[in-house]
Amino acid sequence: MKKTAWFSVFLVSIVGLFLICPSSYAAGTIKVGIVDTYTGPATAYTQDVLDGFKLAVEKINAKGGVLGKKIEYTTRDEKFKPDIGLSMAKELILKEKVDVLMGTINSGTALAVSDLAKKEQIPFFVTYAKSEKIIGEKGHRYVFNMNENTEMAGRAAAVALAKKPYIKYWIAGDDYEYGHAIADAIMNNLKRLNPKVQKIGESWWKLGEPDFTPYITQMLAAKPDFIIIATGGSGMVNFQKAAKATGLSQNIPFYQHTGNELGTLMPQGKDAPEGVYGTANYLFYFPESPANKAFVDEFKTAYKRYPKASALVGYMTAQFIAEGFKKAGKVDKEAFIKALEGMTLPSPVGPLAIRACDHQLELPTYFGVTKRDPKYVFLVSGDNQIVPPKNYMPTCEEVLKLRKK
Amino acid sequence: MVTKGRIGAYAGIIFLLALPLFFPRFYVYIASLILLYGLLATSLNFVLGFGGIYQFHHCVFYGAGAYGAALMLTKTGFSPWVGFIVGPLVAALLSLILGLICIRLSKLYFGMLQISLGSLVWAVIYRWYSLTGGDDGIHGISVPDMIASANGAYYFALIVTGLSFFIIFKILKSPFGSVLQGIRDNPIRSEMIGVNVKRHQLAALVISGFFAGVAGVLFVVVDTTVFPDMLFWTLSMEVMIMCLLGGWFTFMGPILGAALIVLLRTFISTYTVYWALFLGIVLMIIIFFLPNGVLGYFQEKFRPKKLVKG
Amino acid sequence: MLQVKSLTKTFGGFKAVNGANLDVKKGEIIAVIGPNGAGKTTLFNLITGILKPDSGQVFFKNEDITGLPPYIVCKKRISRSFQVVNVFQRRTVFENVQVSVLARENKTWNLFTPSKKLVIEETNRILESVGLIDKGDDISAALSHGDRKVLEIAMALGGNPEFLILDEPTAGMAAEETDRCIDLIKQLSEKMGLTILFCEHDMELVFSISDRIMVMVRGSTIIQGSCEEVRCNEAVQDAYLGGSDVCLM
Amino acid sequence: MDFIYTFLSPGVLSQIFVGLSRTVILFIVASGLSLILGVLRIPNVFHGSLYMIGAFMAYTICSVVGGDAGFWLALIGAPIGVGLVSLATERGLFQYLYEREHIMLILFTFAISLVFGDLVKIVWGAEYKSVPVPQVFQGFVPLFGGLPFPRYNMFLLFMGPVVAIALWFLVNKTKIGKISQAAAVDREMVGAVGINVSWVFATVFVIGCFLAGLGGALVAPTVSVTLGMDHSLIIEAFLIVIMGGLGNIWGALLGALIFGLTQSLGILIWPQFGIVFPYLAVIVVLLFRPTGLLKSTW
Repeated sequence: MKKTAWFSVFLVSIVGLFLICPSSYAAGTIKVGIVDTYTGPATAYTQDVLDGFKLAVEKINAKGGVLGKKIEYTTRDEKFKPDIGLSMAKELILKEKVDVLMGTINSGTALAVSDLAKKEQIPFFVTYAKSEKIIGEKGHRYVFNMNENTEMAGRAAAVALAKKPYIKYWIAGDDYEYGHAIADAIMNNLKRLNPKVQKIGESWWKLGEPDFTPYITQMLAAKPDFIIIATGGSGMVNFQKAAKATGLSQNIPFYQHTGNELGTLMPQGKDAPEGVYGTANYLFYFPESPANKAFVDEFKTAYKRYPKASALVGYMTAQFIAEGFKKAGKVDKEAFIKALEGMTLPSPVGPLAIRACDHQLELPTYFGVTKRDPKYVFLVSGDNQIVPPKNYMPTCEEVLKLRKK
Repeated sequence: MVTKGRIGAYAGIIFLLALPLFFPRFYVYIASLILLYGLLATSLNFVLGFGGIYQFHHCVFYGAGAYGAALMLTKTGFSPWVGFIVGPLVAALLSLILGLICIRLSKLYFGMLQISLGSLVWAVIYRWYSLTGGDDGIHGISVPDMIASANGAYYFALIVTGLSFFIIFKILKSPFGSVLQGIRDNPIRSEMIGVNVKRHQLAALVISGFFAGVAGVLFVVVDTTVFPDMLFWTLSMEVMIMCLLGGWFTFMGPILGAALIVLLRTFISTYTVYWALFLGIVLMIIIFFLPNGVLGYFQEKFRPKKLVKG
Repeated sequence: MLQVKSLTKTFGGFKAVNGANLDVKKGEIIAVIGPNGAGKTTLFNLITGILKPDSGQVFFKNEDITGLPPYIVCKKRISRSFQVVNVFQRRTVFENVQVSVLARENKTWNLFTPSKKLVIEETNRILESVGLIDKGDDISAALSHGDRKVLEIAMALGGNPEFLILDEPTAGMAAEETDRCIDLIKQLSEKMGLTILFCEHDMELVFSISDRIMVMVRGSTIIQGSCEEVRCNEAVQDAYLGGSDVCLM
Repeated sequence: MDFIYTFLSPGVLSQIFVGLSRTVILFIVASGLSLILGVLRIPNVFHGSLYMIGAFMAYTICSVVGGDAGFWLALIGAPIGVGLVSLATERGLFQYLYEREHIMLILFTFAISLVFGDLVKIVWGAEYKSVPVPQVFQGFVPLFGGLPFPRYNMFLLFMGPVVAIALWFLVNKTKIGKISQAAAVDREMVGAVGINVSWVFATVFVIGCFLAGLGGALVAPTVSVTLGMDHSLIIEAFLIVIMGGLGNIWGALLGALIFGLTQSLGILIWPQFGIVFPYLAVIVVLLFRPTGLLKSTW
């Protein structure tokens, strides 16, 4: 029976080690807990959220913080796994006692953490998950979406595409929630805005599909007027590469949400295909406003790279958190939420507001087409047109109707 | 000696029962997680360490149990308690079906066929959006009030895992358990003493699947969500690691392994985002130096008479 | 009691057993001899159902048992030991034999009665009879080679056989262990009335205990007969001694 | 050509060709895995990580050297780099573990893949990387009724047989190949005749890993090089090896063919569930040939 004794000694020492594990925060600060994926392909986006956030927080703290308190944050890597993400969020709330939670690119985690935030009454800022359900069907008082969602992206694209003369559309994308949601959103809204539009076919591939050529040959054979590609993550780049190699980009115009965004174009350098339509919430070279230029310079000095759309999200989230507490006048969650509702802050892309009814940040969308630019070693988005939030965002009534269901 | 062991066991039970009184909520939550992963690992070890079956994709049954219960809870009007029973039954049924297909093969081939079949189940859950919510999963599942709080969930997990451990332990000590361990050591010999090896293995798989399903139900109760990731092969690897880490020829080993993994994950991740790196290194060291796992090592060290060679 | 009729088994073109014939009467001790690779172990595997024959038949007590799976063959009260030690090495000696007894008594589907309360007397009786009773609590992997071979026989006895097949029971044993083993085999035959079929390289042992001998060469039965008949048979001399006129032994 | 078209439409034909170029990558990676499994009996889970490292190394070499020369250099340099990494792991860790249970080795290699996953992030960072297609292979050729077929894929189709023949030569015609074949069957015997088995194993391990690196370097120009690209590949490679017969290089080829073709043709049959066809193929194969299509060395 000695083994029982050893077993308990061992267990106790492990538990002990765990109990003395120190808090990640100093006392007397505003604590922000970040749960996000910092492993795998998603990291290309989440790192920018974090760096943008860091940039703003450092600036705020340098000015003395908020209400005399510094903003402190800590990160947890959930590895794109909702169960781990959820247990980390619980750790942050229950053990670290964070005031605010933010994070995650994974919609599954975002929804799970959102549900937890609702129960624990902790404000939760969703930074890069794009599920429409976050503020729609599963929305509640404590969740804020600092990023567009699939419905918004789809509507914005539909608004821009409806002006084009194409009739026969082909739909293709990553066979998972994000891909289908964005494709459905575009198609439904496109049909609403231009009743002549028809879908002549669709193809779906598994997430992380490395070779798109078979799908592209299938599309080429069908000869549609226009193709909507609903991919995310590394699929964006992979598809553009395949589109170039097979000559698809010269034959049939196609659209990819975030296809004109830095995250997609920069890795490909000069080899990215020209003439790809895309929408993005942020382009570091457009609009050429002083505010945008200042942000880009700041970001570039700090991290030696250009900011992506996710950097803007992180940057603005930090500012909203700081301003929210400032306006509330105390570190009180209910007052904080009240303060944020309807708050408008200046940003690199102009004034941004958090809508009071559904806690959605009202972001502009830029519709453009990829082209070469001698100033950069990668392609940029040209012929940019701004789709302002009021032209495409679902109305409060529409969103609240989803919540009732 | 026996009485000392008894006292230790009673002390352990009292500690577990009193845990929510002394520890903050987070630790109660972690304790519940350890219990449920411990059950999952033990259910795997029932066939892996005691049955010698290379069940590579055990989490399929864990996920099936969780989804079974979650769907009963959210899509039907039955009492939640019915859902909690249906979950494990679904897992056991799935285990029977997969077992019937795979049982003809042995060792690595069994494991790989199981991974393919499991991946199919995963793909179905991942794709069947209207039923399962696709990759977003199902969230905010409401469980009965009695077990909805952290402490309630903990006690529920404690009672259920305690009962499950007791049953699994009983089975291992029964003639069936003896035969199963015989099959692990030597299937041909087992046939030759009159044991229908495949049929016993199949029964073991079903029992194991059932308890994996129970663990799945506990996850639903503790975390009130389900995700397709619960059926992904990497989680199965982690559970296998729990078994080997603790000691796969021991009963308590997998529970210890589960505790180690859950604690290490929580503990290291508060320090660094590179927790997988450290976890990997710790695992490598343990596998390298303690081939029989932590508990297996202690057992060897302190009972030299029964040392198992080669 | 056991008849084997022109049994054949081919492994990818190689005829391991090619028309083997064997006839064993109740209470006999029969030895199978032959050079390495003659197909003795394959023959045993075919009889006990571990392998399925390509053609030919096996009758046990006038019942066709050809190609039945081992666990059913075992239920017909045929038991065997293996050439390479084949015990449950992570279990104790006692448990090894106990499982065998439990399997015979069809108690393997009992999920909730603790095994330690079942068939203890029977198991101890068998351990006693083979002389392993003192080592009952040892992990079988820690036993000496000779003891493990004996444990094999004990496990075979657990099935309460009428017919016992032993595959090289003394292989690798030290001299005194071999003697003990020979005594054991004689005892099994005399006291328990078992019919025993065994193969062995140790000719002394073969001629000292067997009633009749079957000689296999390249998968075929050359002769089956009494010790005397076999000893001076020409074909056997061919196979073993390269055709000299000297009788074996 | 027209004769063929009566049986197979141009679309199907081009789908088959595309499936074949995918097959080449799968074959190269899986054959390395199979080699290691067959000779060393190590189910090498971090084979996928090596494939990823190969792709990242190819990126580094391409961006340092630049141009077409960079690509060709990467094609040689990246696999060699991966080979060196694997040599270090073999000499440092695996040579002590050959006698362990398979399941232990699987978990050990899984642990290494966790470590490598994070190390790659530390070394190369999180950004997507891209390796440009060399000038010679840019663009496409119209094939089968004018449907485009990328030139780079043509190059891949050429590389497949080259690697297969080289492997055949290595295994059957060289001394090290013959020794390793013998060692796969009976390790002790080879040791008994005075050959240093340990170094034979190290060599085979490095060759197997070299192939993983080569696969990574070859695939790099067609995809974005990202963290986590090892995940889906490793399961596919294992299934291919199992389907073909453990340790059998031709089995790996056959398995890769089945896997690649069911994947690309499955899309034509049932686009929504194209993902399940390769898995179904594995299940069907294992149900009828439980130890794989060709003879396993196990």
